[in-house]
Amino acid sequence: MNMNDLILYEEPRIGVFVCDCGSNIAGHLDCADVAEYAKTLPNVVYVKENLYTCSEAGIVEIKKAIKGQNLNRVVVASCSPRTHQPLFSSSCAEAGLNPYLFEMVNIRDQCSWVHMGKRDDATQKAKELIRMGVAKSAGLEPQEEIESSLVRKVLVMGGGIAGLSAAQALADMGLDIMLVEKTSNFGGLLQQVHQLDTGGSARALLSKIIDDVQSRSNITCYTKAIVKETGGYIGNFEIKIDTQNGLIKDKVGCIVVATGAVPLIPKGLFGYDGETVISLMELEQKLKKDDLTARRIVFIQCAGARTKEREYCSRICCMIGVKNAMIVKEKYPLIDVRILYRDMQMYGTHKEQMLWDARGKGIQFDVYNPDNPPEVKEGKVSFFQSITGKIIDLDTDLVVLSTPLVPRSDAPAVANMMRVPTDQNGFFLEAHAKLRPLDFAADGIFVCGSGRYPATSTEARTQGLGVASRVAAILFKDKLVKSAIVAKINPESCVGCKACLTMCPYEAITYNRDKRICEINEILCKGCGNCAATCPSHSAQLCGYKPEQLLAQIGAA
Amino acid sequence: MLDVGRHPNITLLAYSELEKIEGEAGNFTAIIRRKARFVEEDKCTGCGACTEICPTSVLDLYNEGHAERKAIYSWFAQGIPSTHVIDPDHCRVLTGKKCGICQKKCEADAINFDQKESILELLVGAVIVATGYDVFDPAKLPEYRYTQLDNVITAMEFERFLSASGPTEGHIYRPSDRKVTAQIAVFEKKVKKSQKALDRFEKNHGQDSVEFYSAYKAGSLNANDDLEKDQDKWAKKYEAHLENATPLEALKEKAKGFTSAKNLAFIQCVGSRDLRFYPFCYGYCCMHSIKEAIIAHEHDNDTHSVIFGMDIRAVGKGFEVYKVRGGNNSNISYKRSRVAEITKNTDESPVLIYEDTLEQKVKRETFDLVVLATACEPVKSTQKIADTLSIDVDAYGFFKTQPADPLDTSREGIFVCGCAHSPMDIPESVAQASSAAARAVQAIMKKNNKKAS
Amino acid sequence: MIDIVRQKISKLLSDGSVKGVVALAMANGHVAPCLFQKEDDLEPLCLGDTKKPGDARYPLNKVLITIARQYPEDVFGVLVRGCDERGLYVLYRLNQLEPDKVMTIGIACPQELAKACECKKPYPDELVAGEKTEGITQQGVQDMEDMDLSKRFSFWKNQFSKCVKCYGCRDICPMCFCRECSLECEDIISKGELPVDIPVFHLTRAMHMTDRCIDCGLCDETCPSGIPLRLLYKKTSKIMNAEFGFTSGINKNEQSPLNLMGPAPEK
Amino acid sequence: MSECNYLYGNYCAEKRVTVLSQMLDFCGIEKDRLRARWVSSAEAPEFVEEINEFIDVLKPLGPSPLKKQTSKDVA
Repeated sequence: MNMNDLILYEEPRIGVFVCDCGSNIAGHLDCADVAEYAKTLPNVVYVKENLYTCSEAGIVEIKKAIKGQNLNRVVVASCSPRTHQPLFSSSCAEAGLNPYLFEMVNIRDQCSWVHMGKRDDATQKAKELIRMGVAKSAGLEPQEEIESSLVRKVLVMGGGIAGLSAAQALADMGLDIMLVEKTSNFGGLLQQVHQLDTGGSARALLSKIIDDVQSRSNITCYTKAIVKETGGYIGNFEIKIDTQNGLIKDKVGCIVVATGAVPLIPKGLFGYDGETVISLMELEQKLKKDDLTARRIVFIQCAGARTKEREYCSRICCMIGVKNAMIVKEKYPLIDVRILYRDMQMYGTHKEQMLWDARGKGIQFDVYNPDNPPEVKEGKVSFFQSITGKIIDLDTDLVVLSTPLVPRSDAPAVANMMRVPTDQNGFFLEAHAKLRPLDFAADGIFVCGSGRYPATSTEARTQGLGVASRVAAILFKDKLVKSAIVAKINPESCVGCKACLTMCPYEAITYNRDKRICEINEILCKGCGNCAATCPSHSAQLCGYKPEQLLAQIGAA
Repeated sequence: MLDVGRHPNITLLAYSELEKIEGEAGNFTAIIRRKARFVEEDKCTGCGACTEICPTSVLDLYNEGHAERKAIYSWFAQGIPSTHVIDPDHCRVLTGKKCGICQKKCEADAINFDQKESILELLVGAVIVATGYDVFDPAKLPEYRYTQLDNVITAMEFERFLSASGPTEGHIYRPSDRKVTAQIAVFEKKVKKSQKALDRFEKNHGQDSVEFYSAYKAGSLNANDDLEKDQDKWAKKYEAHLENATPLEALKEKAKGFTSAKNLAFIQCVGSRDLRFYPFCYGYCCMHSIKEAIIAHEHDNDTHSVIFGMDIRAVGKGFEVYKVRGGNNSNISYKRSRVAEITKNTDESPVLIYEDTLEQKVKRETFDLVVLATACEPVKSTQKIADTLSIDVDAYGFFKTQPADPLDTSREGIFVCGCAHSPMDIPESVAQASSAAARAVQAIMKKNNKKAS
Repeated sequence: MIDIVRQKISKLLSDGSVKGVVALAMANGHVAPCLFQKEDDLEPLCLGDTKKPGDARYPLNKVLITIARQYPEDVFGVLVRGCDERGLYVLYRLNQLEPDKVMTIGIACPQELAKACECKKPYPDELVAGEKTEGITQQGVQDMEDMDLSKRFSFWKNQFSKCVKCYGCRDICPMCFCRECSLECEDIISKGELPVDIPVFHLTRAMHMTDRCIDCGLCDETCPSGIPLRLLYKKTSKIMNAEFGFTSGINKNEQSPLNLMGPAPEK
Repeated sequence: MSECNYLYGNYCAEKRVTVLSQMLDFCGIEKDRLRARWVSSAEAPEFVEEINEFIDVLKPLGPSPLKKQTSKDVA
């Protein structure tokens, strides 16, 4: 029997730490009173109020108390476990206490914030929450973290600039890469682009990167190939790729989704006909072929973007519009170029400079109101010019519609296959908009490029490189270590009814034919507890959230 | 921040500067100057007892000067590392006076007034420059009268006002009002003191000061010997008392009308998109202003905000929806305009003069508080850092990179990310930081491979 | 009718398509479940009814589960009524019996019994003997719903307070196969106390039965205190039908909506 | 609804709550005493509003009828 199991037989010795959070908590409830109260709770042997429990000083206090007071359970009443649970539980571990014997009570969000201005109520509720937390903690059991092996190989889906950049960086780090492109050529959307906003030809940039990628011995390139199936889990994904040479099965440790996006074809917008009213991408082709006969060009920005059906700003079309307007103006100085826009989205240093330069080149900019959009009618664009309060008719022989990038039509299928979410616009949804922009919530799967959200070539390249370090942070480790908050099925009482199996959203449960019971893959399990809620006989239970632990908490309410 | 602080592979060297870098990619030697904190890092627990007891107060720059801190302090409460530092310009001991009270108080015995700066030599394979940005000083724009008008503040100051741990605990009190409140406190202290002196006279002579003084002035004082002796002193004290008490009453009267600021104006592109200062757009301030306006509205549902901008640049993921929602749910209006001038009216309220481009009219509009969305400028020491590292600076004053290698500076093995690269928002910074890390690993592995072969 | 059944069983046993048949036997004046394994030993076979239709029924499926667990490779026959067959479908669904290891000998219930049960489908899909009779509409639940709230409350309070916690309802139930039972979980149901927690005890069981109860009525017949348990579970079935269009055991291959991810199916 | 961190958990809960509330009603307990709403951790104001609304519903219903009659619960 190891130390951890011994704890189960010991009388609980609970330490409670009440955090003032400066004035965030103490300003709205009486922390000293709460701490006094905590002392009266069963099994509580030590209580301390801290100014900031999460500060180094606070952590030192916890560690000292675990050792000095021989604590075998720790409860911290402070802020949100989402931000601070890992810190506190790992601090417990550092002091020799199993991290799963830690319980957190949120008296900031749930007391001081929601009962602001009602000091007595907030204090009372904090006491009750702590009583519940203490009751639950007494029943907590030590858990061992789960380890598994790692395959040092990466699948990169999509051979555009983002995917190529990711593959390049990963190859430099010594990992094996499978780069899968659906079409016959690498390069993605950038292949259709004539010149880059930063100058230089898109083709030149692309071929440099593609040549490099294709010359690497540790990158295996597949064109005209589609990832058919992905199974398994972080460190051990099992994949099937449909290639020109038949089906390939392999194992990879991580997956990078760089499947990109496509420009909206503006059917039904502003009289789009592909000839006198064209899209930006079609203009790129015309410029590439040097086949521009128009004398007067009007660009209309936000064609199909920032509307009811497509609420987002596509980030890059203002820049592409201005870039092309400038190329037109440089090549054919006599062409009259106007840009009708809602907000010129030329963020950053270089793009704003383009806007200054474009004005300098004689390109005219006019604001239009989305409630009163420009009208395109046979050789004429009319719009309401708010600065003069007049309707202006522009003679024009070419209208260019700046359309947004939209998710690829097969994005939902990819999302479905990988079991990763998309946002309301159909772009892949990252784990956290600000703090984890390149990660999916599912472990071991990452996203970069325009499949995530429209990005310039530079941004897509940056993201591709960024993903490489996210992958490296996983695959450079010796093994995978995962939280022990997973479900377990008691093989003694399981009757193999498979109810849990159908309920598991992560496909972490399988049926063992020989033993006639259901079993859980702990690496795939995310600890959602669906199985535990479904199991008719309490055989499936979530570690740290067992019925007796939760009921003790409820009982103390 | 905590994760970084606790990561076994990360050594934090706060309060340190890079002096010199030698060698080449994969094999740099960095000379780092560790400044003297006068607090021993391995002893300090960050408990803050020293700060509590320190007698010297200094304006707190973390709170944009709207609050005070002590001469021994940590930059902000949850900072990492939590090791405190002594401000050598203000500490009594370090400026040659007598004190040392923190040293006596510190249980960890961490205070060391004799600490000297030290030099550290580090072998590194790659360098990532993430030195961030400075905030533009809007006082350079004469037309917005920043610093002359109390109720014109920067977005960063407003951010501190909105913070529950900030100088106003999240309430949006106007700086002009706070000034008055502070004055009241000063007068009250004085008045309390002089009242005490008057009380003594009143008790001794059984007479009210007002009565006494009017009789004294009128020369109708019915004085006995005792009073005769005291009367001049008493009168003088009373006059001194009035000098404070009269303005105190007036200020108190004025303060009765104070409420929190409910009518807010946000002015975009202050110092940016402006050829006098910075031509570029720094990309995040439209969203920042919208966020502040939404939070202000959350704090007080009566708040109304107007955001004055040339374009509202909501280019990031989910930003446009956020902007529209701000307009619909948080009482925010967006006005396409560049504000020409700010003046004030009698109650210190700022008055904006601008052309409403939709109505083609010049308007004057009064607000409770104006927030300037100030530009992000390259850090002042950019050139110095560039010289130390021998890397180039671009036309805008940020570290130079190439579009095809967006993280690489002009020197191999040195990378840049975040606002040191160019102005950008949080998601972009985070993504870029990951990329810079990848580039650094690439550089080191490349070097190792070469060595091996 | 019994002769047809006997013939059928005899045939199954003689051609070796089953290892044995779970049915009922009459011995010493009592009806009891019996595993028939020899074709010439079918004399005591009976269909259960002695004095009136439905007065001697047993959860033969439950017996079958026990046997099948012991002999997972063998095929067994079982005598089924409409409700028993529904029960089998649910047990297939919940992986307690394997369809290809079970052969049914289906008999239809007489109209009288169907009426007493308010049975929706008093005959099995695979009928060997007897005449199909009409399903009966469920009036009991409706009558209960028509009462006002406080009446319902006092009705059930009185009923539940009669409970002696004998667990008979669970033990007889052919749908109860768990090795550990929530009704014995001390954190939910306090031990050794009467009356049982009202309504926790019976509602806990009802919630566990929602997508399983096949309305055989054995619980009702078994309850020594005469609590109308069947009425309670009939209500769960009615909700499942109204909300999700699901009737437990009616379709052989239908999954319970409670065991499917995602939103409730469109009605 | 489709924003559950664990993908489908809330749908499953919703289905069970549907059944339970009707069963409570069948047993003579007001179904308004049970309420399930989905509020994310980022929606504090919505949560407060929900709880206040729930309180407004509960108050007129009075104490639980079970409480009155089972002395055990009161103690």
